Amino acid sequence: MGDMVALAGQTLLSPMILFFVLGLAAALARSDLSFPEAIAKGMSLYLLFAIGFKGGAGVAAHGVDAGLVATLLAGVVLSAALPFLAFALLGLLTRLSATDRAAVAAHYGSISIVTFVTASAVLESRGIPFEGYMVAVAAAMEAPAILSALWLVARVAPPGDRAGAAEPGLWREILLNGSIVLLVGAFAIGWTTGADGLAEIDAFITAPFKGVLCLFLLDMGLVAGRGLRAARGVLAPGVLAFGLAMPLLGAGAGLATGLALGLSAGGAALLMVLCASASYIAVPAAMRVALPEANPALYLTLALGVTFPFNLTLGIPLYIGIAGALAAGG
Amino acid sequence: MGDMVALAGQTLLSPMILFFVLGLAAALARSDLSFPEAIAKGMSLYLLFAIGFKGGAGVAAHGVDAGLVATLLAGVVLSAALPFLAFALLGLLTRLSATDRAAVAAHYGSISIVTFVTASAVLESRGIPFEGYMVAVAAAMEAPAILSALWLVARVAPPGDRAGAAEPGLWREILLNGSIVLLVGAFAIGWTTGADGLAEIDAFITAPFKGVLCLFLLDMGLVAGRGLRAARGVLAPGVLAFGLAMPLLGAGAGLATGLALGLSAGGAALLMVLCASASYIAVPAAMRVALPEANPALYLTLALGVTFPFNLTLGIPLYIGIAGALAAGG
Amino acid sequence: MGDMVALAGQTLLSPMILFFVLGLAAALARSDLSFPEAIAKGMSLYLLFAIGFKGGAGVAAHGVDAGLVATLLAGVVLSAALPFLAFALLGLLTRLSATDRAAVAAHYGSISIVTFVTASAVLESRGIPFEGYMVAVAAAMEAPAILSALWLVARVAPPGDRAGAAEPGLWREILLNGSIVLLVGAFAIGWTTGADGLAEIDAFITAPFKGVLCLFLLDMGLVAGRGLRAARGVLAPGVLAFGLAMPLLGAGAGLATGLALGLSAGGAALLMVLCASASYIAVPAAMRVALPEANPALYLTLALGVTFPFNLTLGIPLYIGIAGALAAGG
Amino acid sequence: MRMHAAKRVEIVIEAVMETRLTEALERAGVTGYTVLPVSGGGGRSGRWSREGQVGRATGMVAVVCLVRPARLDALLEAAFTVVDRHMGVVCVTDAQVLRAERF
Amino acid sequence: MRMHAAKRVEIVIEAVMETRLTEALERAGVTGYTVLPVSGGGGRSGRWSREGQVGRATGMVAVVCLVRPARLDALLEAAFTVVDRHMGVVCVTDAQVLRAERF
Amino acid sequence: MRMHAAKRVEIVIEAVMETRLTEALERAGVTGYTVLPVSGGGGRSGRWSREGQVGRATGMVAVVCLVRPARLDALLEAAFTVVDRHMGVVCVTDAQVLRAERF
Ligand SMILES: Nc1ncnc2c1ncn2[C@@H]1O[C@H](COP(=O)(O)O)[C@@H](O)[C@H]1O
Ligand SMILES: Nc1ncnc2c1ncn2[C@@H]1O[C@H](COP(=O)(O)O)[C@@H](O)[C@H]1O
Ligand SMILES: Nc1ncnc2c1ncn2[C@@H]1O[C@H](COP(=O)(O)O)[C@@H](O)[C@H]1O
Ligand code: NA
Ligand code: NA
Ligand code: NA
Repeated sequence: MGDMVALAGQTLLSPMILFFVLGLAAALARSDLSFPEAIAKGMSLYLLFAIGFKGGAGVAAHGVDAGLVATLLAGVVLSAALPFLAFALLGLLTRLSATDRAAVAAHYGSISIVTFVTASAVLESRGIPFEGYMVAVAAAMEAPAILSALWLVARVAPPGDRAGAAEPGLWREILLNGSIVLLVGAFAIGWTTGADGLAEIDAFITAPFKGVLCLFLLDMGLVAGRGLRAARGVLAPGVLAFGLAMPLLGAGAGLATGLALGLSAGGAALLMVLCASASYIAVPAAMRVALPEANPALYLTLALGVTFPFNLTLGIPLYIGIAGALAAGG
Repeated sequence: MGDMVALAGQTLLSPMILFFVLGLAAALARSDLSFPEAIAKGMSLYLLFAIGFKGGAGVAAHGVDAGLVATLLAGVVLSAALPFLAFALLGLLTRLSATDRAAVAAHYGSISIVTFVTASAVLESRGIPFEGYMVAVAAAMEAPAILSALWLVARVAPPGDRAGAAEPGLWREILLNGSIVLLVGAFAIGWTTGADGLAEIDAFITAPFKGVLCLFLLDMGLVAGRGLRAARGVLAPGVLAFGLAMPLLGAGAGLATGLALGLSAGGAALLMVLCASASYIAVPAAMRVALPEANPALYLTLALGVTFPFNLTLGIPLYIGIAGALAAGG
Repeated sequence: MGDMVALAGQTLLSPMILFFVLGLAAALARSDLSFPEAIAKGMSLYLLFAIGFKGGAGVAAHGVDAGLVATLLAGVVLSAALPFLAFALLGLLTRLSATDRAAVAAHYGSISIVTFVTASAVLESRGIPFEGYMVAVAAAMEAPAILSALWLVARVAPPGDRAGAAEPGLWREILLNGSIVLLVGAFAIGWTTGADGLAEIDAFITAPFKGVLCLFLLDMGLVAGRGLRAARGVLAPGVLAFGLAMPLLGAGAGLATGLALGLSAGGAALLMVLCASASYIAVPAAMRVALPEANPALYLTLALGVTFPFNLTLGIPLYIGIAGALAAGG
Repeated sequence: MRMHAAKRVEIVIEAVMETRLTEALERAGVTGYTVLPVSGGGGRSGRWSREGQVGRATGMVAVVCLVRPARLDALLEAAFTVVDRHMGVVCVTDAQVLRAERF
Repeated sequence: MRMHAAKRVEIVIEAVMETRLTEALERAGVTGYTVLPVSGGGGRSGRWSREGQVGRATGMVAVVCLVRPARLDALLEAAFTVVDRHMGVVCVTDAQVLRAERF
Repeated sequence: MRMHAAKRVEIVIEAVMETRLTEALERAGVTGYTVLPVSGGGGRSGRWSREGQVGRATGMVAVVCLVRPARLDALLEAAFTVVDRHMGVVCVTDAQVLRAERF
């Protein structure tokens, strides 16, 4: 327990988290500090590229563990199942429409790759190893939640709100969305080229990684803070409670699964992070197309303004601490 | 021969080429993966800056070889002469208008700096040295081809299509275009500041170079793939045949010249690459001003959609293999 | 004296200054070399992030010197006082309106962070140490000059030109402007996380720093050259004379203060640089809001087209040389 | 200069819908359109800005089409099917164009 | 398609004044506006371009508002107080909009 | 607010021709213009998009000029000499402007 608090303190005082907090504070104080959209997108492409490649190179180095397929499948099931939990919880805590609840649920079943990247950087800083294929699990968990949410809508939403799910091209857009293609592609190339490939580009993807992540989290803090300021109105107490409770429930599901699969402490922590985090890039875009009636201020503010900061500051050290205490080799 | 196949295999499996292929595939599958224009331009500025500076520092380190001036001149002559070959070949293989043939010919006399950069990165990975001044040769080969093409147009095209060649400011734009100024400027600064200068910025231009190149080639793959998809219509069989045959003819001319000049195996391979590659940045811009009647979909698709992928995947290993077998010290 | 000339020569031949000169020359020759706005802004964010963090980590490493508070206060006083000197000098040398003089004066009391960054990179290359907290002094010197200028305007300008100073939100904008928040925030985080934090992101903020600075100065050269070309008209001889004399006067004030405070040679040189340099990012934006009647072509051309190149090429080696000869440990 | 009457249609729509809109316009026989980036805005769903954003979910674009007056209705109908359930505005202005053979 | 008369107001103004302008518009009861980036321009104070710039001091933006004709005067008055002492132009065009309930 | 009649001319042209166009406009006595970036489009020569592009060859820009009606013809003639052999469209709308002394 004392260890966990110390670890939490260490994590909170890492430059990554402090830059996120700086961004949040600057936005709330209405500073005009801002990153051009192109730079923000460029950094996110770099992070996906690097994390995907390193994951693949890790699998090449340690061989394919029997766990890969099992964990992938478990990830898909979790992503598909968590929206039902989220939908029910929203029903208990809030008075949102069924369409809004389904849209929010899709975000929480899916994952936030930035939270994942930050957690893996924290693990590396602490010297805690994890399975390289967790990156593939992250990719696999992006889309299933959307399917569940659309199924929910088709069951419970007013008929006018359902048309979008049949939108032509929607599924190609979701499955081939840029982040997934880059993450999975880099993973595959890292795996294929292995140690040789890594040696060629290591200096680009490893040494500067955490520095780029600091800058990126600064921007995410700015975006989250600005979003919070603009959309305070949507944060009724029940909605806020959901944004804090749901990651803990998700993390619990992830922990149970990670222990059942026999993942390492690092791997289990990452699975908790994936389940606890909520998408704010891929899923919102899909929801705008498929469920335009759902309120974007609601799901973006929850995912980016509430759950993301919660996970970054308190969630990650908590999940790492718990996984370290309970998982194999922990 | 067996060596060449092995080398080709190695090159094809390098991360750089695989990321290019990933981009090509993603674009053909209509993924929305994309790079902001500013990031693409930023990466290309970085690559020009780094390759120019390293070339200059290389010349400072190894002294000015008698070959520099001879190779520069040979490059200028090749760039000016190859458009005539291309123009004639297009006459044989296609039914394009004289204006279109001249415009395409300008691209193939000129060079693709990205192909050059990739080839030099492959040489470095394989530990094959090359003359640092090849970067200056690349810069010198950009413009002469445009002159030849405009001369061709003035001879054979309908009068209405000729006005642009006399466009005021055109020559300043071509000779002082951004890529040339950056490449030549960085080369000159690298030469002037030598080992001291290199020591100051080495960590920026050497270690991360291949990683940036991977990301850049991913984007080039996306752009090439999207261009191919949009402009399939212009690729009649004769046109396609030209896009594959012309680089081989160019490479042959480059090889003969490289051997005659006594270049190292690496230098000869790079001269082959320069002659085999087709411009898709500077020359298209010049052609839009000077020959607006020529069809941009035609020359962009050929240079970027056909010849560029051909050179990156098959051409480079082929040229390096042949030059290695035939050139001095090879 | 001979030493100073040699040092000046060395500095002038450093890649950073040569790339700046390349940019200046390219712009004056009307090359179309240019950086996307997003890339320029991204590089400036990187430089502020890195210099702020390193400054903070430096303070953490060497402890808080009694000089920190004294130097901060001295910086604030210099920034507030220099505009009066500038305003008077402009009155002697030019026939500008009081509003224009006040606007120009604000720029020269404030600082150019890029000049500061370049000077500290030159010091590092020469192995001359300086106080890490100079970065905080730079941040503290941004705003006071604006206050003095607005006070001057309220005293001497025609009534119609005064409204802007009372513009709501202006002071929040100035004090929380993006550069200050990033610089001070990174400084604070560097200080808090100390050696551990530095170890995490060192590879991103230290090794590539000078290379990024080269690229950034190339762009600044382009912007300065383009500005000069567009606004030659505003550069009457008296105005030009001011742009060259004022940095020397400012540097003199900085030197006297630095010696009085007992700063190291490096620290005194940086204080000279801060006093000698003129803002061209934060202050122009504030002047557009507060003094829209002042002519932006005038103050931007002076700060960016005259004083900035002067400081980069001649000023920095001069200030370092003099500080080295006179300051403690020099 | 010989000018020809035309309609200038400007559609501000979510970035995620851009391709769907331009494809619908093409199907409706529109021969040309120009897409302008939008850096921010405000409306009933609040203010937004593109700064620092990574995703496409909250951005918008402006699509400008010049068409012969006779084609306006077909264009609006096509645009409406896409815009209908989405944020965004559609605005039509009378205009004159050079080189009418292009429309 | 059922169209409704509206006014299209386009204001080109310095980037530093963007927030002040949009806040004034909101206070004047304007319910929506769209901000377009501007990459360069020329006027009495010379030419400028956004390339390579770092700061906001010299850039401009274009703000487009669609309003009911009856609201035009309030809008222009609000805009004028902000634009008055600053660079920039204000241009009004007659337009027709779909979905008038939004304005 | 006192408004003055003006013409709003919008020219979408290849980015490589931007400087040539604005110089021609200045020679024709146009005192101001604003350049907007264009992120994509479609026309007879196909669709294009700025994403991931490095060069200027395929991009376009939109140049907007407000002029007094009397100056319209001189402007169009100047524009036409540049646009003539090139891709692009020219569109003129009736407008009203504030602060007519600026045009
Ligand atoms: N009256 C208007 N004039 C111009 N743009 C508008 C207007 N109303 C809405 N918009 C644009 O459409 C977006 C969505 O509007 P809304 O659906 O009202 O939130 C806004 O962010 C603006 O970019
Ligand atoms: N007649 C005009 N038409 C279009 N834009 C203009 C016009 N006049 C000025 N502008 C824009 O307003 C900015 C400032 O104009 P000025 O105050 O005349 O220097 C210019 O850089 C243009 O972007
Ligand atoms: N009818 C139109 N309306 C708006 N923009 C157009 C139109 N036609 C062409 N354009 C623009 O002009 C570019 C070149 O057109 P084109 O020469 O027809 O290929 C297109 O990519 C569009 O950006
Ligand atoms: Na989740
Ligand atoms: Na060639
Ligand atoms: Na100063």
